[in-house]
Amino acid sequence: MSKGFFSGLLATLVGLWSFTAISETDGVFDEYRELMGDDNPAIFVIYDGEEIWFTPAGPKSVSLAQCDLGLGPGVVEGAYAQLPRYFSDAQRVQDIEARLEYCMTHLQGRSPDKVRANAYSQRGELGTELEALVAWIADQSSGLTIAPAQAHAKERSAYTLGESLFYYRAGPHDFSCATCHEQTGRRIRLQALPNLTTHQGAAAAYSTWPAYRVSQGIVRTMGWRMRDCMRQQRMPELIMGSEASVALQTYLSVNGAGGSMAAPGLKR
Amino acid sequence: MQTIIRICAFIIFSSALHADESYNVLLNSMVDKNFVTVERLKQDELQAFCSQPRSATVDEPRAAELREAALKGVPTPPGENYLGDWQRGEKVAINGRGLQYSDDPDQANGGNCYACHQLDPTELAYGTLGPSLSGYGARGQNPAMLEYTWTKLWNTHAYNVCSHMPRFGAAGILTTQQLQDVMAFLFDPESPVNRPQP
Amino acid sequence: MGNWDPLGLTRRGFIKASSALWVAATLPQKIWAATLRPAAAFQTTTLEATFEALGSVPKFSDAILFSTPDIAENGAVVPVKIEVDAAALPGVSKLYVIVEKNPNPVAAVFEVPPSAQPYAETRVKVAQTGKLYAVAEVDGQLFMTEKETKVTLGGCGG
Amino acid sequence: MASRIRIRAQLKDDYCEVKALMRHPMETGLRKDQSGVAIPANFIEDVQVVHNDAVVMQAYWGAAVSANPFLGVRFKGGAQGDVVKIIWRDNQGDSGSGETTIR
Repeated sequence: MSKGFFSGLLATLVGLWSFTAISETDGVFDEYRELMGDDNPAIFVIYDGEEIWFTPAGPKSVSLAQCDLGLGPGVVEGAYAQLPRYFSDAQRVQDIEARLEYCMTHLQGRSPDKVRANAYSQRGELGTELEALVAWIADQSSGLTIAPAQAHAKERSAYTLGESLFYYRAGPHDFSCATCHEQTGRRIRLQALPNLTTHQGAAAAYSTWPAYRVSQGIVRTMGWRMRDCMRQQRMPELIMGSEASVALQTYLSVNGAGGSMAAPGLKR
Repeated sequence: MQTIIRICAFIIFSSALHADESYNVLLNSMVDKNFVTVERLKQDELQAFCSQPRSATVDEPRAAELREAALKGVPTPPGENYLGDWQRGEKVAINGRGLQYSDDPDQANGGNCYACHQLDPTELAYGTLGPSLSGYGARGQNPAMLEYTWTKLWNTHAYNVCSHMPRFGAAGILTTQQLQDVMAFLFDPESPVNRPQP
Repeated sequence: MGNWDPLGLTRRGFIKASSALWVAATLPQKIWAATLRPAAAFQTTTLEATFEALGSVPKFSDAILFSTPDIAENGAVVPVKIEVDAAALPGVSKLYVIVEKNPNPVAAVFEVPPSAQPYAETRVKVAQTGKLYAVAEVDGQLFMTEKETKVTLGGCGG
Repeated sequence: MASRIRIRAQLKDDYCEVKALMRHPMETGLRKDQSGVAIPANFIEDVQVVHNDAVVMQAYWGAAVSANPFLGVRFKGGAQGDVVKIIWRDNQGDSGSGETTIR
């Protein structure tokens, strides 16, 4: 291509593609949401979750009732709002999924591979044990303040790592989380995109996961949301409870700290 | 002077370390799925350079190098023929499939233009991550405009080094033919992009 | 959006507070009325055939208020609400929800006994952008209101 | 399994408003699972809303009603404390029911 010839025009032309912000994004679906009302089928899943928590399972045939979610063995109320956090028994920072996997493998004696393989509903499935447990545990923090622990050095480094992963561009499309979630008032097609680098955006997003997805008819977890964002970024499959998944959730929960939990939410 | 060099070296070294750490964590946190492998986690120079917040200060000389390199890699379309078939281009613009592990690798990739841009003004479901391109053809259909737009689609970083738009040509997301068709969708007076606003 | 407690009971402990309102699915079975499911109407595949199965092409009536969103965020769940102005159109015995472009247009039929109001609300799947019809039956005569709902594509590739 | 229906009945000006959520996949029969096998049609066909042993709404549904279906109806003559019952039956012969009192 003959580079020099048009170079004088380039500066002007670059301006043509420059940005004119459009921010009428909210409101497009107001009517839809109003007609949808507040009825959230997640309630059925919450009940399942409570039942599963107290039901003996695994080779050791014990329930999860002694599982420590961070506030002491068996304390569920308020636990979700303080995750992810460092657990000294596991010697790492864990989100709810990593923690449940830990309890299922250590208390109940189950295989970690199987726990992970059956974590999220696949097409045609109507919910998994893990999804139900997370829905119930999150509901037990409803109305409470998002307050992830940041006292331990590993909790703070999980945040820093999460932040750098948030901006990590890779893959055929050069996408990162920031591609869609670093600006305020933007949308993709018609879906409003939260700015996850701000307190307001992160709190709004973090507080409403897990969520009942009306398009799928099931409750999805925040960990699943991380995996699905990676899929949409054209990345490989994110492992449930992995260091990257936990770090990204730490980044979001710390950015959203002070917000009020309202999960399970209701989403498209 | 030597101290300054050391500090610079340290900054460069530590940021490289930082990127390495992210890469290693991602490598340990992800698995291959269908046709998508962890190879994709490796960053090229441009991706590594652009993995920081918008607000971060840009190393301008390095940015200029990367822009130059991007521009050099942009080929002229066969026979300098920039414009294909706008109707096929419209389908490419609408189609959002391609390269996700849930997609069928045997199907042609889409451009997913509507995810970020307004094009046909009668289509309501358009995103706003990028500017509106409705009426793009009215900006003129001269050689400079054609070359500029072609370059933008092929490798946007030739102009805006850390733009969030994919490198549709350079990264092999769309074929040359698909890009020519998208060009026609943008420029053709008959294309709905250039229809008068309703 | 996140606050979805319909009874105003929750906060945490939704379960404790509301369990009294729950009943296990073990109640005495069925009080099925003498009516039959209009099976044929559920099997038609075009709008014309559907109206034929119902008996006639309904007349437009302003007495039927039909709420559906102009744009649906998701075709899998489109809220619909039918409310008939009983003063303007008395004696409604049936309500139909019809989705023009679905594989089988009839989505739901509501039989309205005299004790009920001519009112029904549900959520339906809408395969693609097109018209939705609310049909009311009065003494074998059909009346309708139509509304277009646009089903949009998702953001990240459909 | 925990209850598969959630009902609330509230007295308004001159009618009682009933809203219910049912737990049901409402499969159309057109979808395929992960391994490409068709998922059989499975949807609620009949729903009855019963007040004091009288049917106040009889609904017939097709597979186009959304998963975990929602039903809203209004009837006359209800009083606080009355029992409202909902019974459903699906195309595979499964059924469910639940009840609540009018508030």
